[in-house]
Amino acid sequence: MTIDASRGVQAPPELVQLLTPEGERVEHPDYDIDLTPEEIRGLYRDLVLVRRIDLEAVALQRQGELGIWASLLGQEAAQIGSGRALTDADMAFPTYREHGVAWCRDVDPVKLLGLFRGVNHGGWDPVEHNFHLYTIVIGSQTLHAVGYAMGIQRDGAEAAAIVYFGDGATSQGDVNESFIWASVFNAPVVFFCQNNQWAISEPLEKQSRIPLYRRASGFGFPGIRVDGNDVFACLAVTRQALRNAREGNGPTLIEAYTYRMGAHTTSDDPTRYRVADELEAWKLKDPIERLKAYLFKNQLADQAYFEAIDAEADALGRDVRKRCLEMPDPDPLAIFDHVYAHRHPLMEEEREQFAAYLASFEGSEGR
Amino acid sequence: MTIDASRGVQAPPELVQLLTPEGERVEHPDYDIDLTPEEIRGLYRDLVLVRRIDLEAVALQRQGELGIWASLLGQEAAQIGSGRALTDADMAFPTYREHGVAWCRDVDPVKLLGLFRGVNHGGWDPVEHNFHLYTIVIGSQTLHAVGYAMGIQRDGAEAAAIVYFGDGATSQGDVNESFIWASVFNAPVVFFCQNNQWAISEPLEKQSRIPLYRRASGFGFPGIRVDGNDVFACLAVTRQALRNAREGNGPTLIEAYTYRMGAHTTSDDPTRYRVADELEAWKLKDPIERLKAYLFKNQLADQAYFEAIDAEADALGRDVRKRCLEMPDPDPLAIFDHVYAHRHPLMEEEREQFAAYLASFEGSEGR
Amino acid sequence: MTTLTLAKAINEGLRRAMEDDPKVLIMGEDVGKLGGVFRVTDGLQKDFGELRVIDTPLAESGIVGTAIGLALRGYRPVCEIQFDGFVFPAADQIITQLAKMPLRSLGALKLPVVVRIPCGGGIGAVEHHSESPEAYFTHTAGLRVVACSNPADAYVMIQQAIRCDDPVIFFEPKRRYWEKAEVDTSPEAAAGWPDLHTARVVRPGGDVTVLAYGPMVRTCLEAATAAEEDGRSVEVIDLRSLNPLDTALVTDSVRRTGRCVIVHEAPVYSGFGAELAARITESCFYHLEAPVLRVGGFSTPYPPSKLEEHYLPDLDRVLDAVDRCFAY
Amino acid sequence: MTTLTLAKAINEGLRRAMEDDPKVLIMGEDVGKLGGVFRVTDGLQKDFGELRVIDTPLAESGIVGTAIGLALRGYRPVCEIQFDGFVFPAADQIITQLAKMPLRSLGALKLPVVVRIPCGGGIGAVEHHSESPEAYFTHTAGLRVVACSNPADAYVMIQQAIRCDDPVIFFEPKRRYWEKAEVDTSPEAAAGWPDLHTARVVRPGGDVTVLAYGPMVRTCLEAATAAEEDGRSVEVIDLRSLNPLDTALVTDSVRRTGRCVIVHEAPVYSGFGAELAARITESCFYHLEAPVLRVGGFSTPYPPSKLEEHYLPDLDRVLDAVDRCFAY
Ligand SMILES: Cc1ncc(C[n+]2csc(CCOP(=O)(O)OP(=O)(O)O)c2C)c(N)n1
Ligand SMILES: Cc1ncc(C[n+]2csc(CCOP(=O)(O)OP(=O)(O)O)c2C)c(N)n1
Ligand SMILES: [Mg+2]
Ligand SMILES: [Mg+2]
Repeated sequence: MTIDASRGVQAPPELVQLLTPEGERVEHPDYDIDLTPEEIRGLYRDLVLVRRIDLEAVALQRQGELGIWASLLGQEAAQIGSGRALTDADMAFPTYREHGVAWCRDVDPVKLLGLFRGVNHGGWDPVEHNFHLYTIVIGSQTLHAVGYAMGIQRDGAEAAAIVYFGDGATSQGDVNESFIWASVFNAPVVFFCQNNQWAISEPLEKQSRIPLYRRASGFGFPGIRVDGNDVFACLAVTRQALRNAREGNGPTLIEAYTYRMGAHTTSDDPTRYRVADELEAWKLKDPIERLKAYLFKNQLADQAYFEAIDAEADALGRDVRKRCLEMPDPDPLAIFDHVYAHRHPLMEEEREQFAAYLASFEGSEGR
Repeated sequence: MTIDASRGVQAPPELVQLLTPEGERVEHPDYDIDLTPEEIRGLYRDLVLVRRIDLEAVALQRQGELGIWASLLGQEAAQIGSGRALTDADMAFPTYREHGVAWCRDVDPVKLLGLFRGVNHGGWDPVEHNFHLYTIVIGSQTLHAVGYAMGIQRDGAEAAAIVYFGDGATSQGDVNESFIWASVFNAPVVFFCQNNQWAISEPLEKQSRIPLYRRASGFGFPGIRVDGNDVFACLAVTRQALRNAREGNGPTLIEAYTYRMGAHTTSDDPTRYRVADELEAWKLKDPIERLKAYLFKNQLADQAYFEAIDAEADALGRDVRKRCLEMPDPDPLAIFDHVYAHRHPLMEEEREQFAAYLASFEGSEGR
Repeated sequence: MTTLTLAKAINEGLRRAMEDDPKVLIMGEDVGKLGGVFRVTDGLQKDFGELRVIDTPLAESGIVGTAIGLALRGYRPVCEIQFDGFVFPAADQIITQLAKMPLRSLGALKLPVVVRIPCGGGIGAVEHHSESPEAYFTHTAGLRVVACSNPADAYVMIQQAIRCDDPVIFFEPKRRYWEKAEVDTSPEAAAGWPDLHTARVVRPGGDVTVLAYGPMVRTCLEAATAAEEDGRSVEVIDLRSLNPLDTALVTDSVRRTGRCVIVHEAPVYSGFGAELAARITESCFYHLEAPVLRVGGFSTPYPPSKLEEHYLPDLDRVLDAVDRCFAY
Repeated sequence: MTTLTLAKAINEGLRRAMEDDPKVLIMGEDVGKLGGVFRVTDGLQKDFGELRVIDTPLAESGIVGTAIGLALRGYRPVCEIQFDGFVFPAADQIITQLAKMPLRSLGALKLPVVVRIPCGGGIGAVEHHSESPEAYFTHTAGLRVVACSNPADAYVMIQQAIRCDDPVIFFEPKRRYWEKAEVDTSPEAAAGWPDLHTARVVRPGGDVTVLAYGPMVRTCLEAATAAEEDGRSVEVIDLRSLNPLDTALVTDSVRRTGRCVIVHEAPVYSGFGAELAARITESCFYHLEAPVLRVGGFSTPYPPSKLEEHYLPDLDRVLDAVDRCFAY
């Protein structure tokens, strides 16, 4: 019954870490990972590219091209580590911030922008990518993931579901119900909580007085806290949890201990509620810097390599920007599309009326 | 991550027990209780009388005098033990089955019957008795209790709230949210879960795969399992938890391990889903029999005493029955009463119209 | 032809749907061994196993939320909400997820989820067990909302709802569960099934149109019989579908009769009857001899059961409205 | 007189209420240091402390459920729901508890809880941030439902809502938060405050009555100005209270003008406008030259923001309805 005051900088003792902020590889009794240099460079590339996409999106929002953007800055390792742990058959359920996971699922970044630009509410095919739509209502996707996992069970398939949510989300009834369902049905699901220390302006203490990973024990399944800025540890821990799920050993809660380096969204002003020091301290634990240091120290990559990735990132940024600006506005009558799968007379009636109404302006100078 | 298969008869090891089913007083390292013979006899009387009220209600329902009844049979010790732990200043939030707690709060049993007879939705004054109305929507009262406890905190009062709910209720989002609120605000509240092994037809395994008292640990406050058929243990454990709450040490979850000896309600047919053996085994752990044995063995009461209590119970039963049958039907226009505290034109309009409508039948043979 | 109660007709319909399609699942509280508190799922777990008939934890949001997930994996879950008054914990999953996810996916996802809700009063129950929450769902775009009123329809409609690729809120009139009628369960009959979203004239008449659905259909039929004695010819329409609405059938009737009374159990204020009245008035303005009148529960919470006979529209209240209609 | 934005006017009203009564509490997500995402509670935690301005865990059911508990202990909590689309997790606590508990207690309990909901669209937001869920609450007996449309009203109405012993759902038109007007915050002005449940003619006119509330009041006023150029005199009424409704003021107007158009942002189908239309038609049947027409959001989920200008009623859509009204 201790109050967890470890938010902020001090890494709590129970944290699984395989790569220190300084880029040192460390051992953990329960988790290890064996990656080829190629794979490690691949992770580095992922991290850099998703950060670049994110930066571009923030810039686009500042220029009025997006209505809003939820930045993943600082959470790249949590997302790439867990995202790269997935097999094609696994299914991921994101919040609105999982741009890094989307990247791992081959979702075109421009499709993510569509939602924030207001062109649609979700522009990719979740089935094609095994990456569900972004969910904005906090926590509700956790139940979808558990239901999906129950379907996997019924199919006898070799797959698992993973569901992303934030520290704030752990307070929602739905999230806790999803823990119950998963445990009672022993569903093949991994709960991946990115504890980025903040739910908009509310620090973790407003949601829990003990570390979040411990929530799972009350529901009878394992919880584990991983250094969310350590892409190796995130990959190793998530892989293991997914394997357990696929093998019929039920759910795991992973708390990726990380930090929201930016604002909650581009509409937010974090200076109103948090001190600059905190951010400075976390910058020293940057997920990309530590992997870069590791690569460099271990001579797995040289300056030319880093420059090439940066160039690739810049090109990607430019491409994303260009295609974002080219995105056509939806047709007004699209309002009535896809509301129902089958014919619906009211949709037809309102669509016709509206089409006639729009037509009445044609040629006139009005509107 | 073990499946708890302890439902049923075998008392789980972590159970706090001060009185065995055979009526032996046993010691527990953390809990003790010191009661005068007078007090012990008082508890016995409570148990017998509430069981009698309950039996009478079941009979009244069978005779068509109540629409339905939710019997507390088997749960008397949990309710009397916890109910007698309350001070006048404490506030209790019941489900629909807490007739024993109502008794401890001096609520006239006939008022409970009113609800089940369909005369009203709750006929007592919660403020007068510090006993809230029955809540039928599973789990929703847990949040009310926590909010109330936050009010106690703000008042700086020497009091606590206690909230009752069942094993099934632990699956509801609201109940888990109430754990979060209580823990984050360190609210002076005791969560009293009567695990009577069944939620209508669903055994505990459908709600949790580990013992329920362990849920609390995931939220950062203590959980404890008590023998719910042992009135001493229930009293001792609840007292302690209430004291902790009042002293600013925050919430406790108490799981009273007990058994629903009857049907879920008078509308239910438990033979469809549970085996008779289970009931037989639990009968040996009857909360009243064991206290009777204790009283007898320790010469705290004799046959004459037991007979006197039985006679008192019978008289009470007759009185309850009589006053139940005398309960007047509500006036039709009462439909519009108390919906709002202040004037509400729509209520007035509909009331007037309905009064006129009713008047139109007067004298006619219709209706 | 078999004689079935309404509850049994739904049970048979569920069974047929489960036989026809292995992806159909049943889920809810007490739907397994107990067969549901109204026995609507009686015997299904025994015959189809626990993987297809799932006793869930006690949480409605969880029921609907996991049903959505199962649907995303290709299943067709039929959720039971034990009583009308307990649907509200699931409101968020129904309104923000179930109803909106297909549009969110630009049609890539379909959510063939049925949410069965026993509804309405008249059974002498305690609070929350007698409500008619349909208006919350008719106002929620993305859902289809239907209500059955008799065994034959119930048998057919539940199968159609399950086959529908859109989410369907399926209201069952609980006080009619034990009413019996002939049901044609032969496979051949299926060819003649009316569309799920058609209304039906259940009693033709020329003087006034009475619109009802669910439990009130029978009440209105009785009122029509009584009105006949007064020489009034009442046309009773069973709407069957509340969203979408079979507008053509309804407005044709009202244009013919020039008068319309709407009957439902839910509170009148801001209830579904308001939509009917507003819509009909707009379409039939020149044909109406009187304003469309509404008969419903009072605009109060559902009262204790000793008062429900007063609260619920009955034959007399319907006739009274019909009379008022003719006073214009 | 002070010039205040609507957001600031509510902020001042909250502040005044908290000064007047130590039992008034504010609770919600981010209402403390941040002052709410719209800054409506800005500065209140600093001045009244964390015990009175409570940053809650992220769960709307918890917010309303604990507010009920606080009210039972004698407090007067004002809950903020961060955006309209996030009220649904609290639906159960609002509908089955907040609305029904006073009746359940036969009047022994009062629940002076205010639930503030920033509502409506037009701010270019993502899904769930632009909805108008009022009809779910107008249909829920036991609640009072009000909507403010301008700073002066907002300042007064929030204080009246807090003082009301019944639960009040308080809608705030989020796209009007930044609109400014003169507000008389002097204590003396309070004597002249109209009742919380009165509607108001915000622009008198003789040819047609336009009913609106919340964000649409301004739109309708603009439409009325435009209509004047066409020689049409439009009376605009700001309903202010949706339950109860100021029926007398509304029907007096419609009887005078003989025509009525209702405007709201929520989907038309089964929306609150339906109740208005049905009720007005019943009371004013002989006075109506045309059916009551409704202008609202389409009967679809709220669209992505690039489409919202088409979805939301605007000046042209209101004028179009006014024109259609005169075509009868
Ligand atoms: C049900 C609901 N309530 C409120 C909101 C508004 N909201 C959006 S994000 C957010 C904070 C979420 O915090 P957390 O879960 O920690 O995720 P993070 O944004 O930090 O990734 C809130 C309150 C919402 N989207 N859904
Ligand atoms: C929200 C909600 N869903 C469903 C029900 C129907 N129901 C009434 S009691 C009950 C089982 C409750 O089980 P438990 O919590 O163990 O309490 P017990 O009845 O055993 O005391 C159910 C499902 C309800 N009252 N409320
Ligand atoms: Mg967070
Ligand atoms: Mg139980």
